[in-house]
Amino acid sequence: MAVPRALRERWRSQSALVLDLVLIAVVWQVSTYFLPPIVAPGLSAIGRALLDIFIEPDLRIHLIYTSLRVLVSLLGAFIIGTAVGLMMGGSDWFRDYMRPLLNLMQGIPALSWIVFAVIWFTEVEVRIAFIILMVTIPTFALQVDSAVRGVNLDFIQLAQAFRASRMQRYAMVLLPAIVPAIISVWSVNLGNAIRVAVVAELIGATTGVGFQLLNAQAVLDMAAAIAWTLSLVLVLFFYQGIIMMIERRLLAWRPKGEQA
Amino acid sequence: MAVPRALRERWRSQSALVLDLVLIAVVWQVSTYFLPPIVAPGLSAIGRALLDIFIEPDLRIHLIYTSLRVLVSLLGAFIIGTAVGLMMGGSDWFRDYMRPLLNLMQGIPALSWIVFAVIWFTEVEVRIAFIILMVTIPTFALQVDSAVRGVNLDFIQLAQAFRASRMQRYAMVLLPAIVPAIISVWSVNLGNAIRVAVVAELIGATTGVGFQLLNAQAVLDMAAAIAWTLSLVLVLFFYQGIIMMIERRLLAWRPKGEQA
Amino acid sequence: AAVPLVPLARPALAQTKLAALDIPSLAMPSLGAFPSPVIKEKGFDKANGLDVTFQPKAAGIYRSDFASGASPLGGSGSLLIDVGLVSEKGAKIIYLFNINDYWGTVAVPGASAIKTLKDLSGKKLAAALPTSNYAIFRYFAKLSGLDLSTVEVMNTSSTALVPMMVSGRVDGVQLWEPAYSILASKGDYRALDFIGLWRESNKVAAMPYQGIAAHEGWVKANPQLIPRLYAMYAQAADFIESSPDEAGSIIAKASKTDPQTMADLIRSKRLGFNMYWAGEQRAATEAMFRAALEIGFLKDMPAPDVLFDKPV
Amino acid sequence: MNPDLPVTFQNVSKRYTQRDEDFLACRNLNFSVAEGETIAIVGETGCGKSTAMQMLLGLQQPSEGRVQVLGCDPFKEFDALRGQVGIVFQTDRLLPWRTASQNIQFGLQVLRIPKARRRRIAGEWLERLGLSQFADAYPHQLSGGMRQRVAIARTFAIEPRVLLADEAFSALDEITASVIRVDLLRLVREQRTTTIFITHSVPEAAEVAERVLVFGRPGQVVKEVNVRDLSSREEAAAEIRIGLQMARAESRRCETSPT
Amino acid sequence: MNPDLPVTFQNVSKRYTQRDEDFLACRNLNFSVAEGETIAIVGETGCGKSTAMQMLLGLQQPSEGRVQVLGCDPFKEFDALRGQVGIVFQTDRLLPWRTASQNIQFGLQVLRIPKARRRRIAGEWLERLGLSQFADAYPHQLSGGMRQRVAIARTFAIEPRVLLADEAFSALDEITASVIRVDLLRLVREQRTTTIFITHSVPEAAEVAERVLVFGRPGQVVKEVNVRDLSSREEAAAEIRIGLQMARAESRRCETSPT
Ligand SMILES: Nc1ncnc2c1ncn2[C@@H]1O[C@H](COP(=O)(O)OP(=O)(O)OP(=O)(O)O)[C@@H](O)[C@H]1O
Ligand SMILES: Nc1ncnc2c1ncn2[C@@H]1O[C@H](COP(=O)(O)OP(=O)(O)OP(=O)(O)O)[C@@H](O)[C@H]1O
Ligand SMILES: [Mg+2]
Ligand SMILES: [Mg+2]
Repeated sequence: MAVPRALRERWRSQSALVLDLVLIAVVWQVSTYFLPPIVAPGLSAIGRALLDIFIEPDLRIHLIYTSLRVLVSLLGAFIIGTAVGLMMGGSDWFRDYMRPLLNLMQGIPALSWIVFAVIWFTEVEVRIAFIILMVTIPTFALQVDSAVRGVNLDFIQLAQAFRASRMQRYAMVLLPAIVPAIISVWSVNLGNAIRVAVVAELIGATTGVGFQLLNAQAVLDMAAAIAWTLSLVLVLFFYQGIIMMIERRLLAWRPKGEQA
Repeated sequence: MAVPRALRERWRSQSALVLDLVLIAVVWQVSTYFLPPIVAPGLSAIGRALLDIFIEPDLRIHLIYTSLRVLVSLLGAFIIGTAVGLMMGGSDWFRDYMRPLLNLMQGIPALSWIVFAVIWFTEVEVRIAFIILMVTIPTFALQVDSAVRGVNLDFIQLAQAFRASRMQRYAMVLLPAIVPAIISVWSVNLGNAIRVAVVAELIGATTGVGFQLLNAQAVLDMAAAIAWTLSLVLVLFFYQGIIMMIERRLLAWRPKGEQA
Repeated sequence: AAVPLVPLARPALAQTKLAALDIPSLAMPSLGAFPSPVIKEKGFDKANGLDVTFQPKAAGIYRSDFASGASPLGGSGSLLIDVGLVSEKGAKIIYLFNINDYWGTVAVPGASAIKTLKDLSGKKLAAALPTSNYAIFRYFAKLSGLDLSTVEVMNTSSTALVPMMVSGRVDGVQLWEPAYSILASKGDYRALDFIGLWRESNKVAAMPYQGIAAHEGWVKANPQLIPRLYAMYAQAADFIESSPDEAGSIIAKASKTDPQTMADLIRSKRLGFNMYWAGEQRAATEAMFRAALEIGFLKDMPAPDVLFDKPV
Repeated sequence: MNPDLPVTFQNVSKRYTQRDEDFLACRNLNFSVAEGETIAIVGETGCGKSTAMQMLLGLQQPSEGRVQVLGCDPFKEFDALRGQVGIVFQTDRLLPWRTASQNIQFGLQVLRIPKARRRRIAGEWLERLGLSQFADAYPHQLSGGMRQRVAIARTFAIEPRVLLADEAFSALDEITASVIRVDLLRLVREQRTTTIFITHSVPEAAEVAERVLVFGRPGQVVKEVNVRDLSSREEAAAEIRIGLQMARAESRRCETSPT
Repeated sequence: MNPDLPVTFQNVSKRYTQRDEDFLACRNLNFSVAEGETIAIVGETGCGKSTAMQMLLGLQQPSEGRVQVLGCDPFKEFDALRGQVGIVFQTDRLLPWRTASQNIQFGLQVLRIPKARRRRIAGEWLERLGLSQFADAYPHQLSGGMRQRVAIARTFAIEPRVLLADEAFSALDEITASVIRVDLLRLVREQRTTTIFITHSVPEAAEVAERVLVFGRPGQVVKEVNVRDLSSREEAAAEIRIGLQMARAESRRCETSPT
């Protein structure tokens, strides 16, 4: 029967997650016995701080801010990056001009983007979005480009043989063919975006997890610092869950490999 | 004739790079007229500072340190990440356990890794390597996993039909099949590694571009700050060039698509 | 005060073996890092029977390493954070002696209409919120009757403070040294003066801010080193104050800044060099702790024994 | 040659680059197909049959000479032939993310046929080819032969004026192949579709075509067999075999004969 | 059934899951092949021929029943058959990153044959199949037929004791196919290789096999034609055709007949 099987798989991966978390918690708790309590607070202190983040509206708002910043910027980066990547995949000429620019962007650390953001923009949210965009667009664009170039030539010729217009070629062949690559670059960039959002939030923002995290570190409140970090991990899990749902839906056509 | 064609292509991409750089320089120079000179130094000041980095042994050493840190850590992350990714691709069970851990690692910002690095390690170089590894391993592992799952089942069955051992299956089918994915994740991770190396170098290291960059920013020497940033971009270009050389070599078998 | 320079090699000490010592400190161009290059350049460590290796660290790392005891001695110890906060968390930290008193300001453009802290109301202020310098500034804001909730405060990483001001994104910036001097050397900016309020309301002259702190274990284990450390820093502080040009160029070289700016900064006294044993200024120290309690930076009054008394 | 004919090849040559060396796939290829005519092209493997079709489709540009399809240059006037030319490839080329029914609708979607009509047409084709119960199966769930049938339906669904079939039946079992072949020929004749079959089966060529072109290597017409002028299919097959032997003997450049 | 025979299928059934529904690909399949015997399996498209071969190869596990190859269970004792069983698939499955020569060496490499010997064997096979000048060409630079020949060489190069050919010749032109077929049959007989041809070409089955199994749908033996007992190939072909008609008539579950 099919339903139990799908259920069984989902159950297995859920229980794996729980087991992972338990494992990490145990390792942490054990390590606290060997480390001074100032830098390695116990699980209960961390747990309390984490709970606070979710129940106190004053704290929760920071998490919401950061989540939204990540989401909106990432969607923007996705649209821009995918468009650029598709164009690069479609034209050697464009690719030659874009690749160095994207590589250049990749080489610039967030520390430097921060200064440029301050110089060029006044609006806090714009600055944060700018920094996240600068860091995540190259990844989207380069991966999409490489995926487009990996699409089976047979399928492209098929579309050409049927005289599909350029738009149709993209919509009916290229985009569906690169969906797996797009999904995997989303998971990569999600991490990137969260990481850089935290740094970006150090300029101008008095909201957001980045600010709270730095604050907690500055006043040596390690339990809070770890709790804020975990709250980011939870945000990532949440988004990752959405990505996996979309993956299950869009990649349902993939044959299930029996073994590799 | 083939040689002129290859040469022509290389020439075109070289000239594109030069044109890109000229374009950026012009845009920058123009923008300096609208910004106070303290924050937007002219091209000549930046050029002089950049030259200094390469000719003064005292400064050059920082660039060399950072480059080596990035290279060594990235190689380590590649080996670990690829091994984990291959195992994930080969076993649903292992994948279920690793994916949450890798996602968790992705959600932890460098700011927090720094704290953990400080708690767990005392050696500066170890701390830096640890942070770079934590940020780049998940990307390698997740991408390799997704690439392995995308390998044509026909080829895997072929290897099975010939009764290739597990090792042979990896060496003769899976690894060659995922080379394109590996190359593209290298280019992504190169940027990640450089970015995070700069942050990691703020902890305890008095060598490295990260330290110099922060210093230059702190004393408001914007020309130097930009020059250090550019030096990182050059490091990235250098490594990217090596990756492209390897790509040309390993992917020579790919048909050249005429248009997408 | 022109203190006579100590001869570089005192015969009595030169014969005994130098005591090797690692001193973590904040990295240049931070205030706590100013004496380091001078000590090494002029050999003040060797002159006191010490062979010091300074370990510059970023603030976050410096704090964690010190708090966890990974480094038992702190060469840029902040009274409020490294002593007050860490003690609050149960570690036994001793503030040995003070080196610099507090100095902080709000810099505004020369032509700005802002003359006093109260004028900041309704304006945009850039500041590095998670620093002790800003924490103490909050106390001054309160003293001068400025309600910070009426100010649009923008948290800014310390490296972006000056770009924020220079590119005209804010009306003022909360700063310390040497950032302020560098800013002032590159444009027309002036500092709002509010430090005087301290003396008026607390009736104490000193305003302890940062110096040398250590874990209790280290203090117990190394009583003989503490006076030598004090002497070493005292000589460095004297040298810096008495020879601003020479000290300025040493510091400038170490921090890649302009020697003239550094020399001017030393002459301006804004570095606040003020050396005393922690126990010698209990009233001032307690006033500082009280201020921190008032603004909610500390939750409890640290025990009196966190302050080290002058060894006899 | 008459430029009004739906398909004409005039002195067409095609060079590929293989490992930095030139490789001649077609040399001086000349032929044409009349309106509503059904021809077959036979030739040994690697002789350039598929290459000729690629040029006919406008997917490759001739290195020399001129190709005309329905009065257009298929490479340069690419869009002019939309919906006019159909092809069934040697391999199925089903899009793995589309079900059988969605794959059949591919060409109709390119022509912007409304969804409901598209579905109906695909349903009809699935039924005609005995695949109704596999409408929602993905390609990897179908056997090789079933996949090829879906590919055939995909092309016929757009009712092209010129139809190419590049070894379209080689993956089908004999009975299914002949049933589909008959079905297809009926359709082709009803609608007077100009049709080119590429095949390596001599009986198939003799059965389906009014005229058979035997290709030599590199791609060129070595012999033309006019099936209508001959008394029987068997005679045509014999003629074609003679042509293939000639081509084999002539092909000097490539040493293909097994030792 | 005699368990000493190199290949035996005993009451084998195989179920797939298609869109969350069970699909029966083989039902109660029984047959065996004797040492050195050459048999052919024919059957209409989708009847489970390839599925039976996947079970024989140990790539799929039977849902019920038992498959034995050279005394082993091919699924459970997977490694025991290394170098013993060879297959030519329906599609070429050439690794795109290997040249023709390197693709031929694939199986030899699995068996850890030294490099020099591997090269020599590949060279011999390239020559035998008339592909010497394409030794260093990548698959995408070869025509469909040339690719299939490389795939054939890859399998024969390991000289297996049991050989499967799943429509191995369907992509070849008639002449090349018959030349290779003759060559292959010679080899198979010389070395007394136990061979199973899967084909949809009735003449091919009649020509190559000593015994022909006609498969019905879902996979089962509907008729067995013993070619040696009959007077001529033509008679064998006629018998096979009768079997196919029977199978067609019987297959109720799937409505495959074109309307
Ligand atoms: N993209 C390409 N690049 C280089 N050479 C090619 C390319 N495509 C085909 N060739 C070469 O051109 C020749 C003709 O190939 P083509 O595919 O047209 O043959 P074919 O007649 O269709 O053969 P088959 O019957 O086996 O399909 C072959 O020798 C092949 O190696
Ligand atoms: N992996 C799979 N999952 C689900 N169904 C499958 C799978 N593989 C094959 N089938 C189904 O099993 C049946 C038999 O397929 P098989 O490939 O064995 O046929 P075949 O006899 O080889 O046909 P052909 O002559 O067309 O190659 C088909 O109906 C097909 O839809
Ligand atoms: Mg072909
Ligand atoms: Mg099959």
